[in-house]
Amino acid sequence: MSGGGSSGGSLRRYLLTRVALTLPMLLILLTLVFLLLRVAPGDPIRATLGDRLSTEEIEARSEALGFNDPILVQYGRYLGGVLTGDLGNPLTDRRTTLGVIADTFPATLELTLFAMMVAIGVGVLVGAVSGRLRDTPFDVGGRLFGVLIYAAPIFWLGVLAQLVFSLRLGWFPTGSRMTGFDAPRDITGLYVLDSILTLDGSALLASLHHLVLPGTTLGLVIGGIFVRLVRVNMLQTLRSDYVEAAHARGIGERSVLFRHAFKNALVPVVTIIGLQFALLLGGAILTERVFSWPGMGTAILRFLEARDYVGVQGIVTFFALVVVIVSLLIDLVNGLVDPRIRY
Amino acid sequence: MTGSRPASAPWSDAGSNGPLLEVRDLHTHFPVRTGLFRRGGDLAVRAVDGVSFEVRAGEVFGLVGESGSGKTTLGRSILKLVQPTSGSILYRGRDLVPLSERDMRPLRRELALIFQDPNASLNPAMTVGQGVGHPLRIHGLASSRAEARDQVVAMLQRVGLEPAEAFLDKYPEDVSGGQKQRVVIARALITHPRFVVADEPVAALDMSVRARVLELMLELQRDLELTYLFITHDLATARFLCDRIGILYLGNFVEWGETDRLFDDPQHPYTRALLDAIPLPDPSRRDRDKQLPRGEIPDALAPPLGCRFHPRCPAAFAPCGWEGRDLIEALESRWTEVDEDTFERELGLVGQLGDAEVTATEVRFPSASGVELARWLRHEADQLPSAVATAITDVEVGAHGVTVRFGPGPEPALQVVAGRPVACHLHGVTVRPDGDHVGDPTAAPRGP
Amino acid sequence: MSAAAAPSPRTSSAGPVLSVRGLKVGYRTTRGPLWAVDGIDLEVAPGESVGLVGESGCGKSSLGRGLVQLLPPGAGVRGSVRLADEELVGTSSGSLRRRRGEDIALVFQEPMTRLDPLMKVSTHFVQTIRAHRPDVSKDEARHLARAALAQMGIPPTRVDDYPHEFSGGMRQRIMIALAIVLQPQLIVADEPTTALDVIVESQILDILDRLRRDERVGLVLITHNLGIVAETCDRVAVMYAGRIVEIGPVEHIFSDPKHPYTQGLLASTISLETTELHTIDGYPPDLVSPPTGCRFAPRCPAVMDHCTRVDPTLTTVGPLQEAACLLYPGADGAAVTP
Amino acid sequence: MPSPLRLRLQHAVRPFRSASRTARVLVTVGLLITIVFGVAAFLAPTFYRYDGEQYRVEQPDGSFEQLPRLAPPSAEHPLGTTRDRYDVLARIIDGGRLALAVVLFSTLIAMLIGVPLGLLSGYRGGKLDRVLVTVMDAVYVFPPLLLAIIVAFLLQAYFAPGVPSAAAAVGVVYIPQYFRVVRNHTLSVKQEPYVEAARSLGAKERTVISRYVLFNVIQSVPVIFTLNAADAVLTLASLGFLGYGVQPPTPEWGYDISQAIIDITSGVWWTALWPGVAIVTLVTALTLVGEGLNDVINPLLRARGAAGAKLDAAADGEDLGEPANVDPLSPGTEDGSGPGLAGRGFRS
Repeated sequence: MSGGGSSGGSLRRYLLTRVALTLPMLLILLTLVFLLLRVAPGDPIRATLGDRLSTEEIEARSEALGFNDPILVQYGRYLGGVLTGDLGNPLTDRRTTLGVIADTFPATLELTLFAMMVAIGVGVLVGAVSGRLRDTPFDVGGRLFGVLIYAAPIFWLGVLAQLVFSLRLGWFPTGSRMTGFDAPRDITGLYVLDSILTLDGSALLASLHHLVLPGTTLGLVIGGIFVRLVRVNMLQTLRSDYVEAAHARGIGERSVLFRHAFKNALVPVVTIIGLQFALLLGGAILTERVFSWPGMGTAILRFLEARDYVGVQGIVTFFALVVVIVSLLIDLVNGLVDPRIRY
Repeated sequence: MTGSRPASAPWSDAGSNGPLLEVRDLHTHFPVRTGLFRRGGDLAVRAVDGVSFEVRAGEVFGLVGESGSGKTTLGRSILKLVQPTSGSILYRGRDLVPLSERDMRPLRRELALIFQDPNASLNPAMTVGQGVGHPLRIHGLASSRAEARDQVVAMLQRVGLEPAEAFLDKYPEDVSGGQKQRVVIARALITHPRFVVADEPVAALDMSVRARVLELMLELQRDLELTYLFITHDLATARFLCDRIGILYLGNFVEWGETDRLFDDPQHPYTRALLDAIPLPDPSRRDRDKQLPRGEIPDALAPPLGCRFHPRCPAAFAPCGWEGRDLIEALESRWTEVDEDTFERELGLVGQLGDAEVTATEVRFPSASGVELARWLRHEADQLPSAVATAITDVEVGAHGVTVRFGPGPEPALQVVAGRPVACHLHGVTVRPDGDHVGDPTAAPRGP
Repeated sequence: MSAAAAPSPRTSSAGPVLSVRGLKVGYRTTRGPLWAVDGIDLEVAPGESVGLVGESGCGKSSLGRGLVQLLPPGAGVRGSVRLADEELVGTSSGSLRRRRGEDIALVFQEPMTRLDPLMKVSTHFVQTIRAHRPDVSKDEARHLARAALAQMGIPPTRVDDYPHEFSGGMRQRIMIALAIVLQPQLIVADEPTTALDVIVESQILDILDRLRRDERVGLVLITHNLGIVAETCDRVAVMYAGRIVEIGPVEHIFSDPKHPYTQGLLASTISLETTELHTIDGYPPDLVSPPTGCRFAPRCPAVMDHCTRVDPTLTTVGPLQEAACLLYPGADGAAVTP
Repeated sequence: MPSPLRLRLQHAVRPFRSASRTARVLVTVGLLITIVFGVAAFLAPTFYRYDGEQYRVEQPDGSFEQLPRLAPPSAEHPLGTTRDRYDVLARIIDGGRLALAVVLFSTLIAMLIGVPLGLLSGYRGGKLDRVLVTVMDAVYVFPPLLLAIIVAFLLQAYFAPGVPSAAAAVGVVYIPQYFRVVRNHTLSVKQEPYVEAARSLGAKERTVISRYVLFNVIQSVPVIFTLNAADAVLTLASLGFLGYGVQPPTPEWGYDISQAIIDITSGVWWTALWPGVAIVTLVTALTLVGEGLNDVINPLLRARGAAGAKLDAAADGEDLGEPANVDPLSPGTEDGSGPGLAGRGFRS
């Protein structure tokens, strides 16, 4: 009725505003990446290949790749490249940066998605129950789990997991994704999804078999953060005035818990999950290193090792894009969930 | 008469007590950002919108209004804690509005502010002694620590905190609410100000403590020759305390004058409504006739045009400023009172209210069932709960639904009624020169 | 228009809807137990409005919450609260849940935060109604919601709006609509208008008054504003330090208060007729270790020697009027011939 | 008559005294463990016979005897030795010293930049605020570990890897966190009547900020400090694990774990296990302090009715509303611009 039309309009406006607000942030991030990885090292060719090529060769390649142009021109070219999907050509890889990303991103995405599911499952469940059963043994255990798992370095947990579950018990492989022979037909690059799409049962099992150990390690650690977060939010909403009012109306305990407390507690958590995605990507770098997972983390570490500034810049730019898009998506989800922020 | 500039208005009396403070046509607007694309424009919360009055030396002037009336912003504007948008504030003949913060600073010795919530107006990181003594340091009023201490002790005793020494090293969280308000008063008065703005100084206190703090304030006023601007929503306290009172509504005075005369014979329907609404501690008068206004104070971001009180006013009539949204609101309000069949029938006539195109001077119902709605509006609209129907000048049935138009409604200027300024068309239609009008104000019908 | 979920003829028996006997509500503190409500008897008849007044800290809000048994974890309750002859104290949380909203409703002080911000107003109603009457369909529940809201002056066109789209006064109307949608026998209103402006306050009090007259709902109105009590209540109970010190019909107490505390309270009220300020000296006592004898004795202008030794009990001091003060015979607990 | 300093100190520790027992236990236990680490790290040379970079022992005759390779834990080497003949316990002790030093410097760097900027941005508002917030947010949403790696990587081109460059790389990550918390807290303190009161008294902006705003904002800094310190231990270890920490063979827990991966396959567990245990213990200790302090400073999280002292003051429920205390550390209390610090999880 009268209210409906206006709130729909304001939702649209919120979305537009949100998208518009993202642009300056993206620009700043890209500029930072450019300044750090293009301006700071001086001549990237010399930095990367200085000990392998002669001065003339370096000069020629610098000229050819435009590194001798004024910095503003290079900046413009960089931004233009990002707009057109050209993230440059690494100096130490025959593929384009985009090619490298296309080859490695699905692996990272599969790992992080699996980890996110573990994290949400563990974190939200333990956190919510801990918050509800405040100061009971379960709560103490939940908090302790949250703190301890948070305090454990991912790579160390990974190493221990390998020791126990791969070497001692032999349940899972120590690392890497499954080999090309078993891989399902490539559709999305996510092996689990592809196996399901192609109804390839053995590939599904094999891909899960490889994914479980790294994914759970990463997921548990992020889940430890969620436990603390969900618990605190649950405590706050359980003490809120509207929860008390719902009790006063004789709403059932379960209904109060799920319809009021849990739902409201999740609103900030949704935002935070978006931010955790950045952490997840960071954690993925470590996880990939431990489990030899052929993802973007491995790729960027390889470029870093080779001091390939162009390659690093390309992949970091991609990270920045992903992070900004995820935070935008989370904002939009929040706008849908919470009617108050649609102004 | 049509409105004239308040400065030359006939009621501004230059009596024996010359004004200590003169406020002329003061505006304080807060621009609003409504999202990224529609920044500013002229959209603003007009918290104070053309207020003029003066405060005589030694009097208590009351600013009374509901929350959202702009009374707090007016008090802050006068002390330049909020920068006014335009107008002037003459304090002892000197205009404060153009002064920079740096030039204001020495003057702040003479201008004090007492807050509503004593719990929040004391710095939790300072002891009572430090807090009360801080103004002395700021203005360099004590030559030594010991002298400052003596002054603080004397002031604490003056406000009834005894033994004063026991309070010096306490933190605000250690003293009770009533005591805290005394500390706030002591801090405000330690520089010996002349003019004190007291913003709801007792609203947060318990009844029994309230009287004690008010007593103290009156006593201090007499002894220290203070002039108060007393901001409150409580008419009973205002009546007891104030010499003169101004009633604010959405940033404007609706009426102001001598307290007793204003209370005994209110001339503006809003003043009357406020007085009616006060619960009296006298059961024998519980069934007295109350004329309560509808609804609540509207959003100051888009105040009603014409007289700002007209949508709620029990006595409103044609020239009060009826506009499109009033008709929508009247329909909604009517539908809470009628039975379901009537509601369904009339909703059928009007169509979804969300579809209506509403402007200041007209409403178009595109989905209305044309002729029947027009007939209903012409003959039965007087059943609507407000007097909006009296301002309808034209109902047109066209291919694109029914269009309803409204007659002119000027914003009333202050005019002298019963010896004091009142802004209400009931006493003769007036036009505020810079007001918000519906249509052409000069064409407004006269008289009720 | 009535918001009745089902035509439930009210029992017209003369018995009170609420009967409180020896109610105590206490909290644990680091210094020992604090009995915020310390032995209170109270009865409310159908359609009767009883005002509870006192300074802050006197226990009136704790009493209100004790009536609904909605207290923070760890709070202790003793005594008896009978709602239509059924005991509330010590009953299972399940049966308490069924009584709340259905038979007894609580209207809170601060309406702005009492509605779930993520939930449409209509959903609040549907949820409340179906929590108690699972067989009512969603459509029926929405219908009832509309009716209850219309009764409170909220346009039916706005039932699907979210709480933040309403003003404070509207939200309090919604809270009251939520409280009455199941036609409870008793409403406990805890400072329902403190956060509102005087005109809106008057509107809300009008609504409460109409409810108890038209629907015969019992009303316990907790307030610190004596004006509100005088305007809307039949009887008034004056509380001090966890106890009722005087109770009786509003007309009698306002015209002839017997207890010195009531007298002080009335005198310190500022009304339009006030020409002189009066105060009650001192502060309410610390309830962890209350003074012996009469708790008001340290502040009482009429204090006598034995006031600090003998604990006064409520005694009849006028028609239907009782006061707990040793100025009056019988208050020392000795049997008095009627 | 107590001295002003003592008064202020007493005032400062008061929330701690009135805090819940859990909070006090958390802070105490955490502090104790941290102190044990600190004492062990700095006094180790006086009581432990090996040094972290020592692979041989000088014999009385002046010759050197090498330490055993991959020796399991024994009385001689309580936590065993590594592939490079280092004593694991000695490396853990020395790694602790390094961790504490880096963590201290990095959080100090972040604090010294983040706090003043946040204060200024929050108090002044306007364009400066908008620009700073956007820049800080941009850094904030970026994967923190990646940021630290890039900074460490760039610094490596110019400086030898050591405590200063590691501290810089780790510190950069936390600047936005201080900034956000302090800015948001400043924004809410700015709204407090006592700040307006200071202005109405004629105080200069400098006085208002230093005496009225800073004093009240500063109380959230210890919480961020300890929580960031905990996180910084992890970031440093991660950098070390990836080879961007300090120069090998300087003992560093993360680097040591990376060196121990090969040992795993041959069934050697002690080289990987113990550095990790050290990290977990120190991070847990610092987290406990942070969480405890958070409970102390931010009473919003105390349960209704659980803290008797509070109900005491509000026995009647009229005051059951909480004190208007801002909660910079829990999510959802800001202006909708994003979550608070806890949301960050302090994790790389």
